[in-house]
Amino acid sequence: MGMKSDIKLIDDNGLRIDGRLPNQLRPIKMKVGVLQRADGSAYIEWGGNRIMAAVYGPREAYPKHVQEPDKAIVRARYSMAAFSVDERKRPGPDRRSIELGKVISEALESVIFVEKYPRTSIDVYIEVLQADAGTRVAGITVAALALADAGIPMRDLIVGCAAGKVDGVVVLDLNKEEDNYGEADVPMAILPRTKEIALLQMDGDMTYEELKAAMDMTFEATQSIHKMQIEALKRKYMEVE
Amino acid sequence: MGMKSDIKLIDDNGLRIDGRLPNQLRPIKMKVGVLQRADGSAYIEWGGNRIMAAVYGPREAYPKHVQEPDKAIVRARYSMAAFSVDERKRPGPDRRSIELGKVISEALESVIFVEKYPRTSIDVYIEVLQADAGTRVAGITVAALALADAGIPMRDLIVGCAAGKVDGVVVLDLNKEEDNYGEADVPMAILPRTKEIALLQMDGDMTYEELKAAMDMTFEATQSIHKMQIEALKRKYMEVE
Amino acid sequence: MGMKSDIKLIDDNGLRIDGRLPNQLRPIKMKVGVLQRADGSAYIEWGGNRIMAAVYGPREAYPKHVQEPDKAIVRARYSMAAFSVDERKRPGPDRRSIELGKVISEALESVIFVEKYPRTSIDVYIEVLQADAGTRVAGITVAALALADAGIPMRDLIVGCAAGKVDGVVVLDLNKEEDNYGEADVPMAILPRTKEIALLQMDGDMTYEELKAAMDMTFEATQSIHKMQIEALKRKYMEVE
Amino acid sequence: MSNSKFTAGVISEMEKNYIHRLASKGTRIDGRKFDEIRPLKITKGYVERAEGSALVELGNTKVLVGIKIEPGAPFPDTPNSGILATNAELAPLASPTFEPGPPGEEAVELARVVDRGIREGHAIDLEKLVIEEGENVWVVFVDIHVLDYDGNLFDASGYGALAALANAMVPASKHELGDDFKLPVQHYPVPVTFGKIGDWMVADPNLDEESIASARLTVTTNEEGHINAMQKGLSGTFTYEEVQKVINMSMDIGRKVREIILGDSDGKED
Amino acid sequence: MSNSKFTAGVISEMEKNYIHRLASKGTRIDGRKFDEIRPLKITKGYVERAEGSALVELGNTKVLVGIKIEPGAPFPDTPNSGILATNAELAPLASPTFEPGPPGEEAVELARVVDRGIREGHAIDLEKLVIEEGENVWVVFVDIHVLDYDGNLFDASGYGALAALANAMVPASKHELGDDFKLPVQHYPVPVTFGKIGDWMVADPNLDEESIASARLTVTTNEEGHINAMQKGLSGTFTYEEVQKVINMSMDIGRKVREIILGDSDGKED
Amino acid sequence: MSNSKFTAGVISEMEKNYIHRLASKGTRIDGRKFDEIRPLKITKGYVERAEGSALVELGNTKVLVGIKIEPGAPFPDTPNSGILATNAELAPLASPTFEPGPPGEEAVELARVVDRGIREGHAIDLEKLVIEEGENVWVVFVDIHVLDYDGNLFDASGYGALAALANAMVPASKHELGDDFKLPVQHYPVPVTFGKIGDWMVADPNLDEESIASARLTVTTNEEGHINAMQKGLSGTFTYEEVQKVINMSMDIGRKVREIILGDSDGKED
Repeated sequence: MGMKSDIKLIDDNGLRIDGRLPNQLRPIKMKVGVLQRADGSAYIEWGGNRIMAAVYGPREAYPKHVQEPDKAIVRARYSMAAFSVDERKRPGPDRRSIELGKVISEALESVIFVEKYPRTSIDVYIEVLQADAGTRVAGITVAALALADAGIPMRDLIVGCAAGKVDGVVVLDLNKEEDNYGEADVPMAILPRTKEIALLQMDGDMTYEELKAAMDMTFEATQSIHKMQIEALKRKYMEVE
Repeated sequence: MGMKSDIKLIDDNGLRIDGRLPNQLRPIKMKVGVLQRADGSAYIEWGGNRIMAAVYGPREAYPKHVQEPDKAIVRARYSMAAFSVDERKRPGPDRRSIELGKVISEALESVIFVEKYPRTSIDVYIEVLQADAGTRVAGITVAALALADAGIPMRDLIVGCAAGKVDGVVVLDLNKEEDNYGEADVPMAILPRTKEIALLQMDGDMTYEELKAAMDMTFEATQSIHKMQIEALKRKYMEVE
Repeated sequence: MGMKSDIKLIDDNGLRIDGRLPNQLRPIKMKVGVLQRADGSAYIEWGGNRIMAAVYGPREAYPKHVQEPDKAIVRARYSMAAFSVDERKRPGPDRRSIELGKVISEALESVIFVEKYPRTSIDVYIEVLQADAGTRVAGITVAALALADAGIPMRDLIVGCAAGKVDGVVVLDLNKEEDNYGEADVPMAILPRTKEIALLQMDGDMTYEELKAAMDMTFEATQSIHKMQIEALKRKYMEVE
Repeated sequence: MSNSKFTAGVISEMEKNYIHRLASKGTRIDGRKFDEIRPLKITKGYVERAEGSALVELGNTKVLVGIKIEPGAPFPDTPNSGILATNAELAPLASPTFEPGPPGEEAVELARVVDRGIREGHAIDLEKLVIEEGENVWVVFVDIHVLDYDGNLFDASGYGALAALANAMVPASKHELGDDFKLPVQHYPVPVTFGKIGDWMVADPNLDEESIASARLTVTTNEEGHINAMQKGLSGTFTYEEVQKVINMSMDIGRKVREIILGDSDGKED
Repeated sequence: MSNSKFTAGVISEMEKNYIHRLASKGTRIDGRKFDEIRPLKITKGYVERAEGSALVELGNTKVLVGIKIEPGAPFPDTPNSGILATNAELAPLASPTFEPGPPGEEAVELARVVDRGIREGHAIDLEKLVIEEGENVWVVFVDIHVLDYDGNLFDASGYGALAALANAMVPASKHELGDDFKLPVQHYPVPVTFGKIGDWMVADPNLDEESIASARLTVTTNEEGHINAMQKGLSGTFTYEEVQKVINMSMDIGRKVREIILGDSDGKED
Repeated sequence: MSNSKFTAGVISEMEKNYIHRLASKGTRIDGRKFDEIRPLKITKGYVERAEGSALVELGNTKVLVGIKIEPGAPFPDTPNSGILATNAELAPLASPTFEPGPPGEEAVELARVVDRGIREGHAIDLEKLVIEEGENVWVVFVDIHVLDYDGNLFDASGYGALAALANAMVPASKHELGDDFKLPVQHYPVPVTFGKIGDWMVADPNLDEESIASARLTVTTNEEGHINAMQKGLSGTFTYEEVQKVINMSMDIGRKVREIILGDSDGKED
């Protein structure tokens, strides 16, 4: 957030540098069941993001001392391929990946009936193959599909989306340039049925009113993303039948 | 030891750069019971040193393969805060910290009735918050208080102190400049009742007579430091009553 | 392989820079039983290579989860001393050592009656004290002696040797300069009795005919190296009697 | 992963029910109101040799923050800016559940949340920390050292960082780069954390409360009432209304805390 | 150590016998002939922002290879040469037996075998990658990302690396070093791997076959029919004649695979 | 932590009593007197390609020390001084209790004790190792490789380091920095270690003795009879008188050992 720049992110017609309206999402494509070995898997293209998610479990948690006697543990691992970003990223987890893995794990756990599978782990691997801002919320969205594909019982199909502020305007779903040079970013994950908030982060500078506007925008967008999730699941399971 | 320098460490009146006599200690303050979570804790200011010690245990030793069937293991960890020294220290143990942890563990074990607590560990954490030479001996001194505060049965209240040689003169309790530019350093830990030596290291260049003088000086000083330990314990347990 | 250079590796008489004929081995010396603590040990000098091997086992494999219920696991560790090469090598395994440890483990396992010792490990430590090209094949050769010295039952005494191509000529047993500036290297490990191939790697550029010539040369050489192994074992066990 | 390292085995089912019952009656285990934080004491300059430092006592939680400032190369994409680097150590003396070793995910999250608060709130004017454009800038290391853990490290650490920065000097003379000068601190973004217990939101949860909270929300606001950072944690959820309520309460509490941080206490613990 | 990470618990004794019986009748569990590889599909340019990339599907095995190219200092002993650096990640999403963490010996062997094939086969003309002699050269990073593991990673990764290199551009303009240009690829050394099942050699073993193979041999040959690299694996052995047979079959298969790699497919998966 | 890695399970209660009984009669398990070290054989130049090397056999303990010398940048606070860097590897071939992996606390202590002996005894005249003040100096790497472990690594390693240094050449010509020259070794600080068994002090304890010793003391003295380093180990204690006695015996033994180190043996093991 907030690197100084002369780039004009909103033009005189109120359009963004990729031609979108403030409350417009980037193009999104989803596919369920893209890997053979995983218990569940899915793939998402969201703007320039390309992200794959795989789920293993419920399976006996290992090492044993991490087992919980009364529930499954949910372990999401967020990782970026070395070639996913402009400058090659050294392989292995950095501090950002570790934090994102933690908050994504907590968000996913909020929808899973973990008490059904004591002593097990549900491992969710989110691999960012190409990154274009908003990877954590796209990662949650695709992880939800992989969990459904793995047959994990959930109380809702969780959806991620972000809003933020660029050139003083509240906008939905920041792209890479907006993320780098904008003023604020608010990634969220929502339970579309109950509208509960399972992930919420924010950084930048926003008034209370701007923040509410951003959250409202995200709430609305998650409903349409949720529909795409349902469509993607139908495509997979109609093919199967 | 022994970096070349033009600094005069002993003036014409035989006084040291901080005005002390050769056999004079720096000011020392101790406080017992400074932390809530630890089973025992203490804090020491010794010259410019600020050191906190905490004790956990006896508790089941983990991982299991380190357990000893007939005694407790004593694990002291010596660590320096990143901001404790002039140039920021990278967090995490370096080789010096590892060695000091080992010799301090051995010294503390010499006074603890380890055979009373088979299969357990007694973990002693020594955190150097500000360093000013002599941290290992100050660390042992404050660790002894933390062990007492934790109620660990000991056959004596161990005391650490160092002597050395600067500008050809045998002196007690080196400060940072004396440590950097002096000719020898002899850190020791003593059992004040029996006068046994539980820790002894030395580096630099000393004749046999100089070394004996340094050891004599330290023996004498440990008796007065020991009195301060007793006072500190009294202050804590009088407040309690 | 294949660094550009003006060095002439084969002279006008067809001799190599160390005066050898194309199919001539460097001088080799072996000694069995050079260490006290190990269950078996051996030492080899092969050209400028100085390599020691030690065997521990069969012993209970640790950590437990690596145990195999129906056989021993064979774990060879290849490591180079920091001072074994021209430019000091940082201690600890690099990627090359890890790969060599893996292929050597597999080659050694091919001759050991692993099914006799379920749940155990047979640990083979190969320490390169001085390196001069061909360390992996010399390492296998000396490891075979250490295994025999440890009394591990084997169906053959495995032998390693390499051939390659330098200045367009197929040659046996490359030395350091030939390895650096030559065109191809083919390290192999052979079971001398059955002539089975237990290790085979190759890199460089060779025609099919050149490769066959190199393999033929190695097969022949391994027979004479095998005799030296037998002699070395005899020397040890005759001294004993 | 859940926050098991922080809270494992801390609290029994009975205590848990007790805390819930208290909450339903509008009170807390230590008698505080829902929007009341524990006694806060800040000792600036605790470690004299650091460029800045502060010992924070928030109830029984004790955190020491030290600042070191050294010259270094700027990042290639920000040649006109100093560097902020934040690190947190959950020293094993602070809790039986903290283990020696490299920072775990809890320490990483703590460091990153504190870092984001300072960075996104533009607490430091990093542009004033350039020595030579593109070549040499001041690097500000914020090291968080947790000494005693009784819950809510985010806030205690954030307060310590702000207080230590406010009291830090740039050691220019030591590096023969002119006179020492006060670190240019321009904003005071203050984090306030709430835990969700049942349907109640409690400010500055202590360890017992943290252990049974279903969700956690930290909101960092500055002296202009702007929001600079938020971080939700744990596997429970919030409603939109709950988030709004927490933001408003955080602003109120933040104002009071900012006064304490800016207070003139300066000296060592006695 | 054996290849237990790859195959642990994958196959039962009954299946094992079944595969052996099939082999004795000249066929395989998926109906292939001994010298027949699985369907191979290569999607070049799968990750547009990488300097080059290719998604390889070899049966159900799926590997993504991405190329990044950046300026860097040459090695002191090769001042006139660009640098090739190959890395492999066995991402845990690809198999229940792959674990998070630093690369194990399987990943290291995979990266090194692919690297040797490219390097010893002089696939890239590294001498054309010098920016300033002894000072600055192009570093070509080949990153292998395994996505779905159904056996024979060596070949899938090798094909992906070649295809990605063939489609890579050197990003000179981004670094103000002139116009972008095609990475100079001059040779196409193609690896082909055989597994030994009983006394039979089967090309491109799938996971079930890999689990019961006693030995494995990878032979890398180029368009001139030269051999550039070999790697034998597992604790079984080969006879001289078996090796010769494998080399010959590898050359034949390599020719066909090279055509597929050089094919003009270029674009994203649909 | 105790020295369990070195001695775990080495000796039974019966053997322990036996060694104590022998000590009470003035003798030791291998027939030595209390102040007698095991046979010492030093082979200098064992690894010809290292800049210096020595194989030490102290009874059955076998340690190889190699010296590498390379140009490098000096430390900022000592621009007029070469650099000494000491490392120790407890190679797993040397003992069933040594495990592969990064150096543990035993290896770290060993390296640091040997390093202090050399450094504080000013064995090397580091001021003669400056190539260009503040820019470039010779870095002397002392690498200790333990091959066979039968007790008392401190002394065996220390002797190996001194002998290897005494026989080392600075490879200036290789780096086009003039002619090679002998490494300037000016002092020979020799460590001698005693174990405390019951109330007896035994020199150069072997593995069995080390396993039952309650305390250990290493004293390093130079040719002028000055003391350069001491290191006490294990959880037992010494009296003042015992320390004095050990120092005196160490000086005596050190003198004899110094002669062996300075002896003209130079060549490979036969």
